[in-house]
Amino acid sequence: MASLTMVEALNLALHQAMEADDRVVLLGEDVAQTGGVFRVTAGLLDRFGESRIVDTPLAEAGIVGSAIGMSLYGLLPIVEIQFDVFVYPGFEQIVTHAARYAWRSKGESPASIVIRIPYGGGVRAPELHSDSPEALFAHVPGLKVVCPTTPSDARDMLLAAIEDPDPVVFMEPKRIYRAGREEVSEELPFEIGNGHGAPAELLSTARVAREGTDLAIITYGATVPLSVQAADELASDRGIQTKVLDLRSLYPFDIEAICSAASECGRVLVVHEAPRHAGLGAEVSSLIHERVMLDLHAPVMRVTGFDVPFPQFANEDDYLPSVARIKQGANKVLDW
Amino acid sequence: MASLTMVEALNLALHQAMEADDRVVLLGEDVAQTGGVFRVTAGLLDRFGESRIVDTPLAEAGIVGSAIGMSLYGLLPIVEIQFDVFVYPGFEQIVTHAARYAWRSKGESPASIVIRIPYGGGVRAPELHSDSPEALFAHVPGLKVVCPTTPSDARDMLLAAIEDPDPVVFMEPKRIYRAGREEVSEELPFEIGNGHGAPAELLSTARVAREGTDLAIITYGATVPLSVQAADELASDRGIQTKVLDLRSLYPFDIEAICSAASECGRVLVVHEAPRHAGLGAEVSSLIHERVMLDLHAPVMRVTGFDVPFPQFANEDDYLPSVARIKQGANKVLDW
Amino acid sequence: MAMEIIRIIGNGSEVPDAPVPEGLGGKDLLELYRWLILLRTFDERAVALQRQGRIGTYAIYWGEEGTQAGALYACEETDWVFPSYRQNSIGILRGVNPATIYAWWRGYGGKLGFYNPRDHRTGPICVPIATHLPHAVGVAWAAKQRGDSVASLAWFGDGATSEGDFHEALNFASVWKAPTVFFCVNNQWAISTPYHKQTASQTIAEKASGYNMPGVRVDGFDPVACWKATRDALDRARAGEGPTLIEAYCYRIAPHGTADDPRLYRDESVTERWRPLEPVNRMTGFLQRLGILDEDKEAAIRAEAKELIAASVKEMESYTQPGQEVLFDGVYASGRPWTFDEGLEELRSVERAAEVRPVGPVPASSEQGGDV
Amino acid sequence: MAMEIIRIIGNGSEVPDAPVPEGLGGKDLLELYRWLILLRTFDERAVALQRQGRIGTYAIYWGEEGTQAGALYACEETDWVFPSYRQNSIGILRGVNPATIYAWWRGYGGKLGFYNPRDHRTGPICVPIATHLPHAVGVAWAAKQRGDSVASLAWFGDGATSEGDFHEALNFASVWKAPTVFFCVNNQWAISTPYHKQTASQTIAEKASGYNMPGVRVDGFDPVACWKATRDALDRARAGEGPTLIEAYCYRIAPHGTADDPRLYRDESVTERWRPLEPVNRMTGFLQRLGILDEDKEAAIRAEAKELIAASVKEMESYTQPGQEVLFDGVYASGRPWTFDEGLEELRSVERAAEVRPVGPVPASSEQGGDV
Ligand SMILES: Cc1ncc(C[n+]2csc(CCOP(=O)(O)OP(=O)(O)O)c2C)c(N)n1
Ligand SMILES: Cc1ncc(C[n+]2csc(CCOP(=O)(O)OP(=O)(O)O)c2C)c(N)n1
Ligand SMILES: [Mg+2]
Ligand SMILES: [Mg+2]
Repeated sequence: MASLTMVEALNLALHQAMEADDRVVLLGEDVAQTGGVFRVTAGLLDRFGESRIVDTPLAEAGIVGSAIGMSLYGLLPIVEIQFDVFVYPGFEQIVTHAARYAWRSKGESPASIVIRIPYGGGVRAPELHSDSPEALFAHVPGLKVVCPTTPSDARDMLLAAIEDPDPVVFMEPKRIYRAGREEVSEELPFEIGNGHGAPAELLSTARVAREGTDLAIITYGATVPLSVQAADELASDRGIQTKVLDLRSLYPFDIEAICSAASECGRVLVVHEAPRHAGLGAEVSSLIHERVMLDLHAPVMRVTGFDVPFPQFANEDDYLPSVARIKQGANKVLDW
Repeated sequence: MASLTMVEALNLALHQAMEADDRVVLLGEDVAQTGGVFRVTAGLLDRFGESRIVDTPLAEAGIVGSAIGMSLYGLLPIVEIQFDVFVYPGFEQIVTHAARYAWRSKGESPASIVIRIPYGGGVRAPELHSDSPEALFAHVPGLKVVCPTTPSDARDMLLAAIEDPDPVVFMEPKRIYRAGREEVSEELPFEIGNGHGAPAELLSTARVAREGTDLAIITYGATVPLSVQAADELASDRGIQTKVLDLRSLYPFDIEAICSAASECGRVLVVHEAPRHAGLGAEVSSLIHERVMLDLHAPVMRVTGFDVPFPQFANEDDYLPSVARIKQGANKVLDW
Repeated sequence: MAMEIIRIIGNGSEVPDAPVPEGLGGKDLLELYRWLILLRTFDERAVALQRQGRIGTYAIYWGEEGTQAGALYACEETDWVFPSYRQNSIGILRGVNPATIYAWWRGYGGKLGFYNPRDHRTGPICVPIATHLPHAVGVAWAAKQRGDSVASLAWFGDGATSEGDFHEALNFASVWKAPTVFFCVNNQWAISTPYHKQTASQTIAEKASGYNMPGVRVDGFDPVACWKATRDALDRARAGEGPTLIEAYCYRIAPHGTADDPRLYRDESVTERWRPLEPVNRMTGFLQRLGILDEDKEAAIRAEAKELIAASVKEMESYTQPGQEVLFDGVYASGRPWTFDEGLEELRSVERAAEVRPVGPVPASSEQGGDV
Repeated sequence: MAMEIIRIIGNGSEVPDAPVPEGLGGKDLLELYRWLILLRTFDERAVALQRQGRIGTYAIYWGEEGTQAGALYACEETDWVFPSYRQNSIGILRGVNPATIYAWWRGYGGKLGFYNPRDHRTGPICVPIATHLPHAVGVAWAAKQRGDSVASLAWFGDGATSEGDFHEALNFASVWKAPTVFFCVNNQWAISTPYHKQTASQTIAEKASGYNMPGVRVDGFDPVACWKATRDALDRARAGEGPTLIEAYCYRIAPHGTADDPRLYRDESVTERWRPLEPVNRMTGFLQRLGILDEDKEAAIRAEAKELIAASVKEMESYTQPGQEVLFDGVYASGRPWTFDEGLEELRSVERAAEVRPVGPVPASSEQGGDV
């Protein structure tokens, strides 16, 4: 056990995966020599050498596309996208190829790649370094999209994503990167490279971040800790017990966890940082209404980013769902 | 008045816009000499010459990106994307530039471009010629996303999109291209090039495609006529009066039309061809529940494409929402 | 920049044949010929099937068989190749059942219309232009990383050189010295767009210079020259010297696809001037002059191909339309998410429209949006 | 491929100065000098502001002033220029208020942090690498289409040449013979990635050949040479001969940005060998040798720049953090959708966290993800 930040936990996972399975390779901009602009890949070059970790030319379609080729040949490539939106030049490769190679080959030659994307706001970064594009990927069939929120989850889910035969878009909320530490076991969560893949639940189940029965806040990524804080304040403010569900998997959703949280609490608030229109909150909301509307005492409501470009950073706190906005949303649902 | 298919109506709009305003230019793959693979741009080269309509090199980022530059200089470029998914190599230009130029210039230098995208299935086309990517654009702040369903709307909305100072993603359901004719007025729906822009309602309001009070089907694009047919059958099958709302604008939504249809009918089915997860149906559903849940007699339900790659075309009818599936969905909502 | 065009096969009169390149014996030449005939037979039959409404829109490659068979014959079996839609049937020279390719064009998916690239070291038929080039680079990098003497090759058109992915792939390959051959079939047209609207460079081959990579030009209607250029490039690749860009200069004699009408955009009398240069006749004459091929042998090869293709068509037509579950098959290698079960349930609960729908004849006009 | 590097300014000893290029009078040289000093002053002050936590992460251009001022001085006022983040303050030479640029780096949007590109024929600061190049091509095409004698110029780095957009832009420009100058600042680094991992070509300039476009190399630390190369390219462009690729060869003396620590990836003693070549001292010596500049004049120019920049900083610091409504300002030129009204209402109904939050000093380490 070691007390790790999310960055350190991801780094641990990469070390462990590369150690355990020599098919694992890593490529991206500035990942090798400096260990990545966020230092997630630090130390890997010294340990595994240039044939396993590659500083690529500056071209995201080339990076994702060549990773797909490597995977076809039998490697297990991990791609690092430097910041959220810089994935867009590689979007075509992800949507028309990574997402479709399995289907196009009768399920026999999936693009077994992991695309790591540090994303989201709250780090006082210049334009186009703070976006939340996860819904774009979750809408594309053939991808798995996941997002860890704690250091332990980051470690275990990254290992599972690497081991998973399907392409996984791995969203890393950069606001959480160094926000806190957690004890992370150094033991592997499952046996790597034995051909059995990772336990399915690591990439498909939600996590209860806080227990409660009066209200469910369903969220993921950097708004999970904020929602927990809001829940704590709701408890002391007005004695409300709020369950916080950390989705973890953005496609597929953990439909049982979502519906049972909704049924149990009868009141649901969905929170995310991405813009609202056609965001993942809409999907959560629709699913709940479709399935368990009769268990609800109020409509599912949403607190999200606005339908505007992510602002210049001096105003990012206005854009980002805050504890105050989450509480206001919760109160609306509670008092409906 | 002339009886026109949607392709002809679009062609008429392009002729009229280029005639009325010499800032309008058109660029894309195979648009000039052959008039486009769908012949939407036929005749324009003869009429307006190579300095107004350009067969570009085969590169979508280059096409969208140079259109943005042209617009900065004061032109009004229209881009034709040859088929749905071929927009992805230009995705980065659309998301980080077209959508943000206005915002980035205090609203003073918007990217005044129209991106025409023939999209959707039902035309027995090979892989990657049948997709419905509209939700990806609708989720991106700074764009307007519209989709006409009738020849008249196609004509009027394209003129409005060209005239609108903001970037408009103009989705053209190719299944409707030649599916039927309609009388289209040759008179301009508004005065072009007078600096006042197009009447806002042309790009922001829904259209009632069929009146009814028992059930509302909310949809857009190629599923509109199918929904109307389903509605007709519901009337004769079981005497149900179904309103069909054609959204037309996919961002922003016509929230009043959506909510009043929901309130009036109390029962709502949302239909679209795109995959379900984080599709636009989810947004419609969430908005209705959030706002008028008390007026509902049943949860809003969805009939959509599945969360799979658009199938090879021999099975596309299995993928596409059919009249039978729409009716089944409607019956579920009605009998809930 | 003037660049020599590699050509082996003459025209039987003024232009003499060059010597047969080393490494290509009589048996090889005949096998290569067999491949050409097989590709030609497949293609002509496909066009007929489309006209009869038995398959959908089809991308014709008539005339480009030499760029395909010649290049492939230069590859080792362990090398990987990546076709675009234009080389759609290349897999049949590597063990893919031709019926599978016909089924693909008939709109069948799943086990009927797809093959497993790994079984044949042949990429899937690539539809989005130039996007398969980075895949070839990735395979080559991986092979090199594993210490395998394996190279990769990707075919693409003149139009493809305009896409960013072309550039990124060439750049990655040259920086990585990846054993890749970029094989550009410059047929001078991208649908209706002529070469001079596609690029300002006089040749495609000279585009290699920006990557410090050799670029060579070869007569794309000469299968032996295509073999030679590819073999040299592969030798270089395997020797660790990195990638090569090959430009196979030819002409798109056929329409872009069965839904395309070239009269809308080009002078078809020019096309007719190129037609006699097509590779099958050229190769037939060449082999005859070499004394390797006589009429009987030729007839036997043609008959064999005809039979094989006829059997494949029959097989394809014996397939029944895949069931609804094919929508959900193989989307994920790791298993099916719950959304798939619900989707299938929804599908099964309504009556299916029609058991098998004929594709329906598609008129030979670009009005139907017949690009691929 | 060996290619000559255009250089005008010598080193004051063994390397002699070349004659001042035609078209550049004494007044011009002094004005160019003023521009260099202004850029330098802006940059040095920006770094200081960042260290003090008064602006956020900042992309330093120390040493690259010649590539900016030299190229811009060659432009007519009606030409359009497109900067990347590295040329972030280029607009101040075209009438943009320096306070606006500082405010941008402070994280201010709306009217405080943005300028209108049309007012200054200067593109917005472009963050995604190479993506502004097609915009320059579009402007050039449009100008040509309108019959205006207007050209465009875009700056970008060596790393940018790897992106597909670089390729597509050069290809479009050459096919269209668009009056565009592609100005590549080859500072040999893209964050931590050295030139040889970026491309296999010996020079950036030779990449032009694939587009049938001239490529020239110029000493990027020599502002006069940058002027000369750009002026020649613009003359060509305006004469209807199409685009040019210029490679300004230099070295990134500063870290990539204020959050970057180059010691993690390069030998900083090499950097120190390049430092003396930086353009401001070079130009000072050059003008002194020409007898155009004396110490008083230099001091006056520096003082003027200092004053201007100090005033701008003061102005920037007089700005108050934009209100919440700035989120919704100018997103659409045509008006605000209803979603914005609801958003603002939601925002206004909760207490705002803090009136003005200091940016907070950012440690000089790449640990904070300090790329731009
Ligand atoms: C990314 C992308 N954009 C557009 C298309 C539509 N399209 C199909 S084939 C084609 C022309 C291709 O020309 P070329 O590369 O020369 O190959 P050829 O067809 O001549 O073999 C176009 C534009 C596509 N398939 N993919
Ligand atoms: C599309 C995209 N990918 C990645 C980045 C992150 N990034 C910012 S600067 C940079 C290096 C750029 O190097 P170069 O083009 O040489 O310009 P320089 O910084 O040297 O001026 C990278 C990778 C980005 N801004 N945009
Ligand atoms: Mg071609
Ligand atoms: Mg650089």
